[in-house]
Amino acid sequence: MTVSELPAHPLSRTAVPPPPDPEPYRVLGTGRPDPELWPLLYRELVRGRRYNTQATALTRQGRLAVYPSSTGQEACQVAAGLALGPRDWLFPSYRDTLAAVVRGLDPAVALTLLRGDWHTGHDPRVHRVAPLCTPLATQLPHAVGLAHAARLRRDDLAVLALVGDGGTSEGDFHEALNFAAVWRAPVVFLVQNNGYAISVPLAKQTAAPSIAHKAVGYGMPGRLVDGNDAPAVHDALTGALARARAGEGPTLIEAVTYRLDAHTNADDATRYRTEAEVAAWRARDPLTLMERELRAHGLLDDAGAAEAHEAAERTAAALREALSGDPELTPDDLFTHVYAEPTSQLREQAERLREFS
Amino acid sequence: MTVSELPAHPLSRTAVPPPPDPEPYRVLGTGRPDPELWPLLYRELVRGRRYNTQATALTRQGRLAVYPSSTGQEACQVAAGLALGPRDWLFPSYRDTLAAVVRGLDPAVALTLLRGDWHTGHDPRVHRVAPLCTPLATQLPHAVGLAHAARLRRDDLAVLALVGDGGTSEGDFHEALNFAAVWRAPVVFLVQNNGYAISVPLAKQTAAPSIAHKAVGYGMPGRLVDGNDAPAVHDALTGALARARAGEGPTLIEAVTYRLDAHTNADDATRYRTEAEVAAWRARDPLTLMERELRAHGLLDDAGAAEAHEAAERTAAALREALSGDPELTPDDLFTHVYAEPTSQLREQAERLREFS
Amino acid sequence: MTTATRGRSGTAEVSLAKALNRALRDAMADDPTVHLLGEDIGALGGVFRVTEGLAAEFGEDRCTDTPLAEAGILGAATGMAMYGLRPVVEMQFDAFAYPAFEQLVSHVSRMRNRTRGAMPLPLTVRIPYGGGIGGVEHHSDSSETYYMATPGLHVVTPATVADAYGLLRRAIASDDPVVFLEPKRLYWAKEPLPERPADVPPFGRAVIRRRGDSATLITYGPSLPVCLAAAEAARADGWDLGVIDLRTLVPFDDETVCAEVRRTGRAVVVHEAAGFAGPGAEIAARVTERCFHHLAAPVLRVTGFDIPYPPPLLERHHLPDVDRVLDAVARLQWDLG
Amino acid sequence: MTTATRGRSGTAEVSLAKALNRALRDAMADDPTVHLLGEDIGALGGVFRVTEGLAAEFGEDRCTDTPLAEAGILGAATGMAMYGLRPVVEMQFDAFAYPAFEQLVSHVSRMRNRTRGAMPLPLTVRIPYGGGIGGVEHHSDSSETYYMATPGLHVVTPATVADAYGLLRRAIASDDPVVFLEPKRLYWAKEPLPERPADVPPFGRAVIRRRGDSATLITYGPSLPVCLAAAEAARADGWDLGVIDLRTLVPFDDETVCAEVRRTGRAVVVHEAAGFAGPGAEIAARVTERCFHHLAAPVLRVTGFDIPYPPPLLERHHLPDVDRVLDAVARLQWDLG
Ligand SMILES: Cc1ncc(C[n+]2csc(CCOP(=O)(O)OP(=O)(O)O)c2C)c(N)n1
Ligand SMILES: Cc1ncc(C[n+]2csc(CCOP(=O)(O)OP(=O)(O)O)c2C)c(N)n1
Ligand SMILES: [Mg+2]
Ligand SMILES: [Mg+2]
Repeated sequence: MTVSELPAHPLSRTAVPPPPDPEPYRVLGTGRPDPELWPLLYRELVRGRRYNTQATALTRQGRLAVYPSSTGQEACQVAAGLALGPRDWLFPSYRDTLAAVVRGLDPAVALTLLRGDWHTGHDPRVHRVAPLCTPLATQLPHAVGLAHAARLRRDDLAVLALVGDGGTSEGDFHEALNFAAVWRAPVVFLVQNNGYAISVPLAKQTAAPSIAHKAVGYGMPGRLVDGNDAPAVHDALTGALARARAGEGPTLIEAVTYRLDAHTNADDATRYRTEAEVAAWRARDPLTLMERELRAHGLLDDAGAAEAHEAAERTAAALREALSGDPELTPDDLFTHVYAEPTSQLREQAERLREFS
Repeated sequence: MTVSELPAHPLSRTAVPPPPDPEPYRVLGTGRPDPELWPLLYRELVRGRRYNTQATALTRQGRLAVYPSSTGQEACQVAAGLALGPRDWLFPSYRDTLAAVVRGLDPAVALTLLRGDWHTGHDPRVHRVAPLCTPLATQLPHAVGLAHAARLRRDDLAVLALVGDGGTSEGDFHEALNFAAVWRAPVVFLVQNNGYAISVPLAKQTAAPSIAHKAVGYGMPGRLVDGNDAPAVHDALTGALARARAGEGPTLIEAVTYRLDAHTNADDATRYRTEAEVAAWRARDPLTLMERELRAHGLLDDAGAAEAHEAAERTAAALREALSGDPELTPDDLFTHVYAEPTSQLREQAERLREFS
Repeated sequence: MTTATRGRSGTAEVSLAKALNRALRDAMADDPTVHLLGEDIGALGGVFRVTEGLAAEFGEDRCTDTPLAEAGILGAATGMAMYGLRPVVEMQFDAFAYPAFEQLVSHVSRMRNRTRGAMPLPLTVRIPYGGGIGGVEHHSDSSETYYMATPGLHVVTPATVADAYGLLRRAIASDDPVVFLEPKRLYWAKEPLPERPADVPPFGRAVIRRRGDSATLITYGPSLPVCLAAAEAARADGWDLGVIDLRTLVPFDDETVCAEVRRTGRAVVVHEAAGFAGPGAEIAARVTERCFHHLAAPVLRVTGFDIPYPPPLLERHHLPDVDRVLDAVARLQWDLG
Repeated sequence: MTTATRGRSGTAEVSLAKALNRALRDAMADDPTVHLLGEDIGALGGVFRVTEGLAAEFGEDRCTDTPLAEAGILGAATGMAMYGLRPVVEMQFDAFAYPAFEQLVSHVSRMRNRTRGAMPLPLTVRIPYGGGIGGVEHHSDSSETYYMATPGLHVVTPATVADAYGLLRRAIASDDPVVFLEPKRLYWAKEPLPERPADVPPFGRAVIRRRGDSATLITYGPSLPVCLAAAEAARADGWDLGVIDLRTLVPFDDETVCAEVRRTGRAVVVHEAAGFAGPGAEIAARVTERCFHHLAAPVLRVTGFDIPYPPPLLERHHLPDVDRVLDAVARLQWDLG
């Protein structure tokens, strides 16, 4: 007897619904082309890849303290950035600089934290992009709370929160999804399942059949999507965001993808994965898949490709230029934003420090 | 397309299995009687009910600081206590004094904490009963760790961890279940879903179709059982514990039940639930159900019932007697067990306090 | 309301819990962005009844029973504050705020600073704290030390009915996160409170509850009545003890405290929290730094011991009482005075 | 191992990280109940490589990559300790230990006490802490204050390679839970370590790293090199500064510290953690209580400011350095001496 066949019980609230139906695991080549969207996705993928390689190069030149690259995951990053409407909010994790850039953040400003400059470079309210979040999964309850607040205010918007496969093990993931479902908050959780949490493979992270299955326990739909298929991710996100805006509640989306680079420039990925595995995934590079598909549908020619690459180079050059100097920070900044008004204690300390500078 | 029909993916570990099949929602009257077990369950139910009423009475006499009664939930408590083998461990929550007593703890010793006496009255290793746990769900990772340790040592035992419906919302619940599944730890999680977390009804706690569904997201079996049907709960637990001992991993069991008393003696339940609701559940009193069933099968007569009640009275009388005096505690106890050896700081403090006593 | 409990000019005797309830009510009535979140704060009105009647008056969207998950509550409240609301979170007991510690330390306390001031976080976390009510383990912690040691938080604790009302209004109105510590054992203490209470001073202002020239007792929250009683008892021994109620631990009122200690030359800090690395350590250290040559004796501390909170039957030995305060006063080297 | 890094009698220069690695290895070899748990401690060997090679040598059951959930890790380790194992948990960075705070405070620190001694909890929590390595936010916290303020924990922090080895062995052998704080910025510092290092003294023994008669610098962990450099620089100004390395914050070595301060009459506490309600507050307060009439000046503190840890480009202003230590020494009222 399965759950749905159970007899009613004094405590049962409604008939028990069957577990949600995950999204078809679509792979490029199986969908109908969108002549507006797909070329845009392609251009952003190309720009995104260039952004990743440029940022990694800047770590080697000492211009960035660290860079957690999303190379290989650009389909997710680009789709996340583009699926959002202007009133929507993005809650990125520490790896999602690119999604923030695609959503509209200045490419250099998005790197403020990673440059060793101030913790956040942009005004979250202006851009509707929360600060990049380092402690894993901790931003998910924020996303839920913000979505809930917007709903209470009857503002027509949805929130997209990003997290990695590793982050799904944290208690905050659980609590956020549970709150979202109970409150029917307009929030979409996108898990970029790249198979690893630094060195720890998914099999040591969870025994669930898929991360999308985790939705079942919260009473929200779970969707599984090919995370290297940009239109598929875009499609899944757009649908879930629309659902959220329509008051139908949250969705959990798992996008299966792969991080082609090491965890960060400081990581040595050869310690925990094989070249063969990386090669297999390189063959499923989201850029290659997208380009092949566009060409097959006659939506891209050499000139178009060249144009996309030139635009990407312009972004890279601008980034190099913007990060060529040193950020402006003075020791006084240490004390300015701890509270709305510095306490007398902080005023004393600022004064003392000034004597040393 | 459902998850199970998805094409294989480079990252997929195995074919995706369908969500687990919950236990039939069995109700007394649908199972085959066990002439050994059922009368024992009945006697323990009667004794358990009496234990609950006696303890509550002792709060009114100031002999207990507080008592969170399990009246109405005795089927779960008794089944939990009886399903365990001698080498197994029990991890009770703050409401599960009775389960600990049924498992073998002295009825008065089990109340040590609630008496205002020391935090724990028994030696957990001797009784294989962890301390009653007040912070909700925090004992679940302990249960997993202990089960894992036993498995590493190849000791043949299983662990039963108890938690309420409210406790399933805590991050610790999530982390514990996830660890248990990944490690295939020999642990069984029994959720006593009594419909409320103090005053908060289940509908504000989760939007999941059932708590048993939460198992899906961890890749472990989820079972749903009538929590007022003592043989059904016992059956579900025995099966899951055997499975755990056999190395087949953890199980999540949801037992749907109802707390007939207020949250504790200090609570006013009329603020959040109706008399009609309580009456409906009183009609499903686990003792009545069990007694009716036993009589129907000719396994109980008036003499047997009277005997059970007499035994219960003896337990109650012994409890009154044991709690009639004051516990022996001296201020020195404050410092003795903070560390294996008191630090010089604690020695100083103990000395200072002695000057005042 | 009966005339029996009502003084002149609309001033009635109310309990500290009731004063908090009125502060919440008035704040919610004045400002539609104030939202309460917590466990059992709706129909039940909170286990201490501080939110009684608020769900009925303002609706469940303004006074919300959440799922049972403290990190989730504080995290969701953080998101709500990011959107411009003013959430007030209730933690049911001191020790049950610990699951939310990560959210408090890594996010709540830092959000303004992380965003260079762009995203202030007006959020109040109400936490019943301290012992003396016979609570079993995990129900009587004095957790203020953790919050004091976390830059970016205001840490506030009332000891009187008027302050309960006034400081909670200030906390909710603050543009910064406030950990608002409610002394459990004083919830039922009654004092007159006017219908429209006057504003209390801004955070960072201690108040001299009793003037005294011999020595200064420095305290807050649940230990204020103990100190006042000790001061009263000390008169028999010829000591004229002053009592300072800090009211806010962060920011700290160096001015008031140091002025008094310079005057008396002797001080004892009294609190329930464990002594080692507790609030009294900071207070003694900073007072000594600033008043060293005025001190006739070291600043002493009367505190809870460095132990996990004891079981109810032992708690009276653990908690600072009049005897222990007077003993410390006696050790202030009067022969040297 | 090359002869270049090997001194006489089997003593080689090793980094502090490597010394920790050897301590873990030797403990695991000596005692089959020692199990390591953490994120990325297996194949990767930990982000600081402290567990390098241990999974290969002892198997994944002894050195286990867990799911990514700190409360789960510490909670599971607690259960393992309840069964008689000796788990050693690695938290990847200071701030990432906060999700486990509830488990640490409500259970780990109290298990022995809750059970009246029946259930000791031999468990070590290794936490890389402190700044100075250019880490972005949440990677450089000095969280020792929280642990010091939690009765039932030992809080230990090495500042030298030999102590790294010796104190970690003692931590793992301890029958009580130990928060073992590893100063990140010293991970790469190298010093000679014998093949079979001698035992270090038990917890609660500070060590005088430099004798000095003018004043005493009291410090630990990452600030020891700063203090030693300050003492060296102070010679130019005619000050002969002593330096005490506390080694264990809990228990605290009152004897050694007070003996030195009584001798010199002047002391400065130096640490990276925020000053307000930080470790230095306790140290200053207790030293003053015990040595009041020997003090020529108040005990001063040179600490991190009362702010969230700053971004890398500003951290050098935040961290105590030689200049700030010397400035504090200069303020020790020498004219009055
Ligand atoms: C609470 C917390 N614990 C540990 C870390 C350290 N850490 C940074 S990234 C990472 C792995 C994250 O894996 P995943 O969630 O899969 O994201 P990915 O890196 O693959 O994008 C870890 C353990 C952290 N940032 N926060
Ligand atoms: C971490 C934590 N938060 C809050 C509480 C306060 N509290 C005690 S019992 C309870 C409700 C528990 O509900 P449930 O888990 O359903 O168990 P039940 O009381 O129904 O047995 C609450 C909120 C607690 N003990 N621990
Ligand atoms: Mg990942
Ligand atoms: Mg319940």
